[in-house]
Amino acid sequence: MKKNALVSILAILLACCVVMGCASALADSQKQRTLTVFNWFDYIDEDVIKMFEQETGIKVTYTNFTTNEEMFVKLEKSAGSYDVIFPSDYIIERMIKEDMLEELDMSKIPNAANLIDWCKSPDYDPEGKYSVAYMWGTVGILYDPDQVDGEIDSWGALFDPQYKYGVFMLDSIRDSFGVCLRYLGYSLNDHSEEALDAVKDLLIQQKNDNIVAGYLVDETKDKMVAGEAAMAVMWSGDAMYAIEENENLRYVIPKEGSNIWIDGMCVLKNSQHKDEAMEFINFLCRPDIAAMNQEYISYCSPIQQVVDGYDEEQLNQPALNPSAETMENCEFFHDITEFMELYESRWMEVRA
Amino acid sequence: MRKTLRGVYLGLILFFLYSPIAVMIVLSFNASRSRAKWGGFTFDWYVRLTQRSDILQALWVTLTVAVIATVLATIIGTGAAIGIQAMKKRPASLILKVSYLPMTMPDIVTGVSLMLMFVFVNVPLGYWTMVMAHITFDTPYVLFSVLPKLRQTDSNLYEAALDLGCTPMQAVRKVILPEIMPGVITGALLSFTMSLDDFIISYFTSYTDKNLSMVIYSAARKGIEPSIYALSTIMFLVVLALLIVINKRGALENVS
Amino acid sequence: MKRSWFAYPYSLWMVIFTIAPMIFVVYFALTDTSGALSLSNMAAVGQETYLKILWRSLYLALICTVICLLLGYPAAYFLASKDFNKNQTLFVLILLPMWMNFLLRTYAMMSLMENQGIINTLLKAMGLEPVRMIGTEGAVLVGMVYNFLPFMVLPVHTSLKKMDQRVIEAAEDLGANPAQVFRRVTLPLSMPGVISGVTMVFMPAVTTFAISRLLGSGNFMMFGDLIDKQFLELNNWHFGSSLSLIMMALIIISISLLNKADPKGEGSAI
Amino acid sequence: MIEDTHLIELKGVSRTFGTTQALKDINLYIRKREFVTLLGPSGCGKTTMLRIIGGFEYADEGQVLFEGKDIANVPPYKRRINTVFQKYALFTHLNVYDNIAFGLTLKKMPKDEIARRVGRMLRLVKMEGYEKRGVDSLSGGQQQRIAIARALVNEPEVLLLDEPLGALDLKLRREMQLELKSMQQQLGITFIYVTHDQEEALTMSDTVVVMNHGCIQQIGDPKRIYDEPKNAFVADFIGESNIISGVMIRDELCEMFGQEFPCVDEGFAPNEPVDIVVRPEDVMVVGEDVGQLTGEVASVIFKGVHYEMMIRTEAFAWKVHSTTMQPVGTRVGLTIVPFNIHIMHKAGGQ
Repeated sequence: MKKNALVSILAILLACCVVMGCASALADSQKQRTLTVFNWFDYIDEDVIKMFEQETGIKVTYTNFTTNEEMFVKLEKSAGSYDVIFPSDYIIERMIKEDMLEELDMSKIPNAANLIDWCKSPDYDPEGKYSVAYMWGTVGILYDPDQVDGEIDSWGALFDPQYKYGVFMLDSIRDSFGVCLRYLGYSLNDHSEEALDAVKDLLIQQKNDNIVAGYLVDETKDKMVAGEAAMAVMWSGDAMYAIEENENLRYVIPKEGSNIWIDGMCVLKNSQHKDEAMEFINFLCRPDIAAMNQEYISYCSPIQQVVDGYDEEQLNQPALNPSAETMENCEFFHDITEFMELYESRWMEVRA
Repeated sequence: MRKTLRGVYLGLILFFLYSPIAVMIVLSFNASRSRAKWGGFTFDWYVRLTQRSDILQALWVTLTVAVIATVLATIIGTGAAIGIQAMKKRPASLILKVSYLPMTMPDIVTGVSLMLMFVFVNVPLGYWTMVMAHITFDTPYVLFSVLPKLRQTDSNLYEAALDLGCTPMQAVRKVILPEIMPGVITGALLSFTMSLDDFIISYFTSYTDKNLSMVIYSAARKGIEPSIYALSTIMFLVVLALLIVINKRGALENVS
Repeated sequence: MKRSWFAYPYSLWMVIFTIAPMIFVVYFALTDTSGALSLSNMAAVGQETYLKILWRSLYLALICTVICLLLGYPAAYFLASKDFNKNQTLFVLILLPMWMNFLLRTYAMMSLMENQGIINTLLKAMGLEPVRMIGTEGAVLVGMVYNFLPFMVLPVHTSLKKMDQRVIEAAEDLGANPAQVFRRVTLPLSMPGVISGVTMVFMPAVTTFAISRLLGSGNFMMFGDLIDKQFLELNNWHFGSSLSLIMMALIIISISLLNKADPKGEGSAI
Repeated sequence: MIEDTHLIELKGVSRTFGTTQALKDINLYIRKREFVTLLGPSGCGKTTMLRIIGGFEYADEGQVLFEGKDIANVPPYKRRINTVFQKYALFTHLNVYDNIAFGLTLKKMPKDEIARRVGRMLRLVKMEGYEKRGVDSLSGGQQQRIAIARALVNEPEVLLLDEPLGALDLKLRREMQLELKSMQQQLGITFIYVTHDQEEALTMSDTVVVMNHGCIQQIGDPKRIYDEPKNAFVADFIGESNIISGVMIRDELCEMFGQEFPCVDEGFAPNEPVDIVVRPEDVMVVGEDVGQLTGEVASVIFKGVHYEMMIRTEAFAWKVHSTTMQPVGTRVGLTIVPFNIHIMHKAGGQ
């Protein structure tokens, strides 16, 4: 009897599969419009996706990545899987070079006109043909004033041995190297062996001095909120999020200068759903949607109407609205793929 | 006295194994987001769970992948066991040795090797590659749960069925299958559990579609959100239920 | 149609999804990006950086295995002894965590061990100094032991339970006191289970990834993390394959050694 | 031969497992150099009794005395008693030599002394040359011998054997029975032997203890047990018998099927209902007209030495052993001499 029951359970499960298979086949035959979005982890208000699906009837598969490098690998190795992607500036530069991106049909993205000016024609995509900015931000230090001496204004704090296990570094090659390069007075895009060796020594010294609490990416913001460490290298938006959760925390872009970046939205050349993709990009550029996203993920939106809506407190927040001179002191990453091996081998030495 | 000491020791081991789980269950009802203080009892995190589309989507992926993989693995694995039983010693032992591979290889190697192949033959890594990977690691579990049962049955059974006028398919369906059913069901349950639980192989063989484990991995990176505790609590109870069923069948110790 | 044909779909499946992928690993490991045969990636594994990571993995896995053995053997022994062998629930309880998603378990561990986590909160409440656990090697080790302990208990318990109780009585009868019975009879006879347990703990421990990241805060990269990084971050698939090949070789060597030690496969469980 | 000292004595021993009482108030003594067999169907408590003597079980009530001293608190490894286990319980991780030497190495005996004793044992059990073999590679009979050697090498006062021949085939079993008996006589130690095979018990023992349901039914030498079973259970269990419900009319006269039979038993109450046992070989087949009873041959089976016939009389089907065959359907007479009629109290008393 029991045996029969289990057999019938199996049979039911099998039947479910068949039905499911049919259903999906049916859906395909009805030309259900679909779209696969490949975005950073925790980088959109999920409600926005639901709204998009409701408004357009397009079924969105939403999937995410943690670093630009991971995204690039997955794009390259699983061609045809994705439609809309959200790469950062230097990766866009690389993808344009490698002819991976579809030229955008701006007539389908009228809302791109809402972009603030300096985001309309960034130097990685001077004519704005391949990408529309989604968010921008900076890299700085998020710190807990209770756990540090006075105010922090230099990258040097990251290497101060008094902060025992007090510093979270970013597990992201270019960000971690970039921070050090600026601290040592080099350009963010320097790839001379001399500069990179100096960075490597600095990072190894930092590790050996037991300053590093960990090399993490997304988890740092929560850890900072919980007071797990004195400071962390952090992207401005994550810092904003953390500050909203724990008002005590402060974000600073050190005086040595830092990285400013833009994450764009692009459509892949091998995408099967280009129209849907552009529709999605246009949707995200709608001021009300952009505001929702800005609210949710706390990064700086490049949409003019969103910026206009900032209140006093937001305007005074360096993570959201850095001063003009600070921005002047910041630099974009550029594509240096051919030199990445120099970075990687040194990074592995640091991490090993 | 001796029994008490031993009981205390086992108690400590259980404490070690369960205190994190207990903490998790308690925190899933904690109104405060902080894990260090109790903010009152709430079901909010469970409600929130039902609103998280990524988790619901992942749940759907996990369940369907597990079901499809289990059904196919059960069919393929049972057939394999029946076939191997009838083979000569050498080819049989060769197949068995190869079958041990996915069971003994570290998951990461299995995952990476499948990923390499899928990429090489240009298959987009998503739902269906995940299904195929799951079938691959599930099937040996079915095979090794069915084989012992098959060995217990009379080896002349199949011949007897043919002798009495069955076609080979009928012989398998009407005579052998009923005999080995307990093994087949055990294998299917094991497969299902393995599929539900898999992270590493899925992580490498699917880029676009994520199962629960992969979402948990992402979530763990983001930081601790009590709705994940709620999810853990539910999954713990599901596994508990599954395991009770498997254990009732006395399968845990028979699978070798 | 012969009965052995029923195994053909499976055989085909194994060729395509087990053997072929392994061949791809070997192929990638022995070629460079241009597709030409090259040993440079294999040779690169020998660099100090990677040996350091390999060594750390082996050493952490070894300590983890030893701790699991020391904690797990008595547990399995007590569970199989007359005192508790009637208690099936207890046994299931010890095994249950094995079937629970290891990420969830690790996640739970994480919330216990953070600086502001539960253990430290309790310590502070008792007026003691908080201890830094997360981000240390110790935390990674605790996480590994926590995850893999049931994998030791299960096979040891199985082999102890399979043991004929009369053999133990025979030893007592021949004049062995309890300690001698254990050392001269129980332990040697449970060796297959121990070996199987060591395999089931050591193998996944060497290749574990994610645990070191979640509990070690990324401070202690292990071999599994390294492979993950090569494939999904640094896009260096050939080198990643070389690392995987080394891993495969290590495993195959250990398995064949173990097969020698336990030719009948008596200790195998699950 | 057998000394008259009580080497082992059980006094009022009881043991209960859960709700089943395995042993009920057992009183028994075993003399030095005696070959005692505990005989009974499975579940009768004989193995439990052996295990209590060996120290693997304890008695809930009563005492076990060894040379007059209570050994309840002496663990098995300190008792001068060794056991040959049911399925031998050999150590599969050790070879033949190390199995036998196991007990001696524990006593930290010098190596050469161990070698000498093991060699002697191997000779005794006729297994010379097998020292280095793994025990798994031996046949059942060989394993049996090793198990005996492993126990005997420790020169115990008492050897306990728990159905040691159960797994062997009939021919080998017969051989081993004789060998065991001769070993026992040669070594002059006490054997306590558990079996459910009555033939084995009768062949080897000095004393047979018949047990059922945790109680001793009868203690005695084999001949006595066979010829004078104390009750219907013993009669039935030991050899084949015809058991008839009857009445003891007075001394030396009983009644079966309403017919009077002279017998030799005395001391029953007048008209006491009794069980009457007649062995099949004691029923004599005679001419139809001269027998005490008449019947018809219902079946005949050839048993090698004799024929076993079922002879149906009016009220009872008699089992009869005879060297001459009567064809089925023949009407015959049956006669039983008084000496071969065994009268027993109805079951219930001991």
